[in-house]
Amino acid sequence: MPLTLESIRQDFPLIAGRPDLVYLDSTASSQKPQAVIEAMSRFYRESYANVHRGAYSLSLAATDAYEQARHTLARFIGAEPEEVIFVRNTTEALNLVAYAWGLHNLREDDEILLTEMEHHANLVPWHLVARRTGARIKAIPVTPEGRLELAALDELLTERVRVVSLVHMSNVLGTVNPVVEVARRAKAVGALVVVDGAQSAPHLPVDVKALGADFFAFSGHKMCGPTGAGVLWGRAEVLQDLPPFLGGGDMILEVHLDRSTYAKPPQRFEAGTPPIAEAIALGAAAEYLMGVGMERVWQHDRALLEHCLARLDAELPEVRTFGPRGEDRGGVVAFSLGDLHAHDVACALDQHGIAVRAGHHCAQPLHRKLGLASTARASFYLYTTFEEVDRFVEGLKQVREFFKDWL
Amino acid sequence: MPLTLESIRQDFPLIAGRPDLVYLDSTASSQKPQAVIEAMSRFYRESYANVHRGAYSLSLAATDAYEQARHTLARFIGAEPEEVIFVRNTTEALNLVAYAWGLHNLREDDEILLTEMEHHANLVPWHLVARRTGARIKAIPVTPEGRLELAALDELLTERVRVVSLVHMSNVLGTVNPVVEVARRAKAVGALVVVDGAQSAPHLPVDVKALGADFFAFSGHKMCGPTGAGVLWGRAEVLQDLPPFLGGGDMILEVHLDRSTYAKPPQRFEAGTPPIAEAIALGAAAEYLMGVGMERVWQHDRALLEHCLARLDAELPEVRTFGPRGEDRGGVVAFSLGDLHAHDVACALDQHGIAVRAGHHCAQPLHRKLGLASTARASFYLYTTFEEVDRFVEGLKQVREFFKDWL
Amino acid sequence: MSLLEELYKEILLRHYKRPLNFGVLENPTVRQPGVNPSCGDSLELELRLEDGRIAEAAWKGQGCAISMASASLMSELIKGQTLPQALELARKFKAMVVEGAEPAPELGDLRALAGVHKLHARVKCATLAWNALEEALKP
Amino acid sequence: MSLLEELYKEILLRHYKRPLNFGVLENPTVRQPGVNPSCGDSLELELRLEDGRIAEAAWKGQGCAISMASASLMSELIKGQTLPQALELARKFKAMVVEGAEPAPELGDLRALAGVHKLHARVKCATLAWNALEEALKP
Ligand SMILES: Cc1ncc(COP(=O)(O)O)c(C=O)c1O
Ligand SMILES: Cc1ncc(COP(=O)(O)O)c(C=O)c1O
Repeated sequence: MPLTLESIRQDFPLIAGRPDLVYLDSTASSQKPQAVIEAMSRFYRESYANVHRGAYSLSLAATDAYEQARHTLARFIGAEPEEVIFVRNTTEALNLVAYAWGLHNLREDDEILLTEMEHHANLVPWHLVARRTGARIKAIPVTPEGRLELAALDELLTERVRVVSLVHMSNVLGTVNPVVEVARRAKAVGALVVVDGAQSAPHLPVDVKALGADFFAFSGHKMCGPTGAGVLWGRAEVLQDLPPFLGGGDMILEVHLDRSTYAKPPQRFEAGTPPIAEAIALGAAAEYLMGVGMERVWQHDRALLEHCLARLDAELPEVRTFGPRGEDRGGVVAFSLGDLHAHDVACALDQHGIAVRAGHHCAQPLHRKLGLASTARASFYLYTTFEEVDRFVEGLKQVREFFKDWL
Repeated sequence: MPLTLESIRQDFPLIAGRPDLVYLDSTASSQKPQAVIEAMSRFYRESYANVHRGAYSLSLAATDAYEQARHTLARFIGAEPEEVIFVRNTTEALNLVAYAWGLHNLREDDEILLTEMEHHANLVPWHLVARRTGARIKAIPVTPEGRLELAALDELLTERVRVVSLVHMSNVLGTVNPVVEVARRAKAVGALVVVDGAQSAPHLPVDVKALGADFFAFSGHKMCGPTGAGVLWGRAEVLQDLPPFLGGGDMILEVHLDRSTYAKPPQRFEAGTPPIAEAIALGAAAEYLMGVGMERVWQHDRALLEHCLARLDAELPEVRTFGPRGEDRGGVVAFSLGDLHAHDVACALDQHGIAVRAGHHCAQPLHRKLGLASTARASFYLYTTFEEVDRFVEGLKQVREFFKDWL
Repeated sequence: MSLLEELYKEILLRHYKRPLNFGVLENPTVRQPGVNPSCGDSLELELRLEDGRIAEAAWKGQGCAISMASASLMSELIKGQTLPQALELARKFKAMVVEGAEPAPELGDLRALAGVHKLHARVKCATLAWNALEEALKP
Repeated sequence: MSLLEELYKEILLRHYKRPLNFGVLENPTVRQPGVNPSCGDSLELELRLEDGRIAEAAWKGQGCAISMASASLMSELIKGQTLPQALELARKFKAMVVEGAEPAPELGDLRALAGVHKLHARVKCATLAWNALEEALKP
């Protein structure tokens, strides 16, 4: 049976079971296919035990399943299994880098280069580390079209820059940044390159080796996986010398009362009982996405986006959308309707069964730049249909009508 | 229908479905009741969305369920909901305290007081923080019976001690430490009191207010909950002034490119998308345990322990057990068989379908004190039967027979 | 009447378009910021307290229709009230929108916001100004 | 024959009770610790390399029957081998216990450990000494 959009929708119980609902918030978190939900329940029902340290069969089987998931995730992003560290989410992954690498390597007046379109997850960890080390934060500006101002790089990329950390695909603008080029230039001044892949890993084919970065972080829950598990990929040579972040069981070699030595990567960075069932289910999610094909996921997002933008442009002049127009843009539509506040709009859409997010989407600096406290945001994924995009556009028209005196 | 041991066993699919298996490793991680597995699957199938920041009904329902779980966990340990921080596990909880409180408050020559029976999760985070701050680590000794040497406290509890962090119930010895007394004396010198409740929360009634501690950490997966979620409880007054640990979305008030301000507890300590489904399922686990009654869980563990120790003492003189004999001991039996190595013993027991753990159980310093590199460990929980304990004892006899030339 | 119509009434539109007491005071005795971290909306409330009463109130900020209208109506209602009276109004307003309690007559036009209770997502919008008020009046 | 009997053979018992080359060398040229972090077992391997050969080997440590017997047998087998030969033995031993490959005749008595492959949990025990050897011979 060929994979059709309808068959994909049938794979997602919440999507299939709620024809009334138009779920347009996959950028915040995606729905889950039955294969993922079932991988998790089956593990608990049939073969659950803690991993590692177990001398009995059940625990070994659990360990195998957990390590198998690491292999799957490595395959998903073109990495080696030893380079895959299971964490809770993108946020923890970026904190791991900021703390473990940053506290160890940053000195006063060193520079941390971010961008104006970063998610708070790629800002706040650096603030915390900058305050402890005296390092300074700079940011690559965003153009009015919603792209990185690469021309500014020459001036920004001084020898003082020790780390460049940037988002691969913006969760507000949808922009896919030219990471390869930024990484190449950052490497030329000897900077570490960290990529926030929270939106790219779920939505487009990623090959971490080709990116030229040192770290790549993403969350399982945005890519059909469960909450509670994400991945930090680190280049083997960088992980080799990276000091630990969290301390505890399983990340050690020898522990004394007052000192300890640490295991090799990736164990060095997985302290305590990991999210075992979550990692296994995330493996199932990666398998599911590879089954569909990431290129196909990306093309589907792109097609929905173009359809949506075309209709909005043509039929709703009161709607302003943000983000670049072009191939370098994924299926995210942040928008505003006249001067109406995003909350009012999203709430009204919700009354029509259309779920969009409203707020700063954890990107306050970007919103400040856009001159807005918040935007509404519709986002698409492999289970989104053109008909749903149409319902969204029609819904927006009704909202416009409802609020006509307010506009 | 009264709750019988048989009905409890029927609640656990893996236990009910594997009559061949004698699962004696609940101290490493417990099995899960169907109610917990189903709470998680149902959430994904019927009402999944990201929490917070959502202006639509589905996200609000998810947020409500997540916050409801916080209330349930608060009730489980006698705390206020605002004092309950969802983390991955005990390990992360203790790292949170060590980093957020420790990096901020510890100075050179300050002292951190631990005990000789700590799990690595309560050692390594302090090592990391001690190295950064210049603070020093000391430990309360363990007596030959396996209890804390309280007599040493007078000398150890100097004015230099800024924090006392100790395990509530040892995962090797089963000892339930007199936390109330230690906390009272630690408070008298102005020290912060941190309790590792990884084993106590699952196995005995806990009332954090009565303990007199400032922090209490535990893991969901050891108390019938899923992997990927645990709790750090912090006294409201302490949390109020505690700087953040992980930075990112949802823990902030205002974010600028180079600085940020932080939300109130508990949000301040929950950066990024939390383990939503896991927290909800952990709520179901806490409800399940409260339904059975924690006092009953404890008494059941105790009865199994006494039965086990009595038979081992009487019938297997070659077996040496560790840990105190008395009311202050839970259902954990670490043991050795002659000079045989724990791995050989556990592996042989596994051939009889008996799952026990072998190793240092993440307590290398304690094992060094016991003069052993490793022990085997059988541990009990609410679904363990007397018959299983008997099968364990009989299994051990067969292992003794098999290895008679090796002993 | 739909939930939406129940909520977005004429009276709110008026306050949204022409908010009352929008701006700053000449000599405030208290200045209190308020933030709704979930959407980033923020406002700043200024009060001049005299003889245990709120002599003047003003506010500034940006937000959704609900939060702006709520702030506008609140600023008008609390003027002239004693501190205990103002706090009692806050309690009653919150009871209405958070718990769905019967709207108290003293809330006047603010009763138009009773529908917020059913639109759960908006509770934080409606209470933004009131939370700032409670903070401002903390001893 | 049970898996257990297949593994715990007479030959292992002999090496467990009386390990060969247990101790330290007078003048080792390499000293390499090895740890199995999952159980805490550790050993220290000492080698004297001469003219590209392992002239002498000794080890010390504590561990389970499998890891002790494996270390004892290995220390005996590698004596006199060139470095490439020793590494090739390591490869063959690991192929046998990790992947379940047919035991190579060169492994001699170490073939008694073939059963480890089926007792998965013990692979790390059996390879403890061999991992240390590979580390020690790294260029
Ligand atoms: C006493 C004690 N502390 C801490 C831990 C660590 O728990 P986790 O691995 O869930 O973080 C454990 C369990 O392994 C434990 O038994
Ligand atoms: C670009 C980007 N970075 C980071 C994050 C944080 O992800 P998480 O909340 O899973 O840690 C998100 C999602 O919210 C995101 O869109």
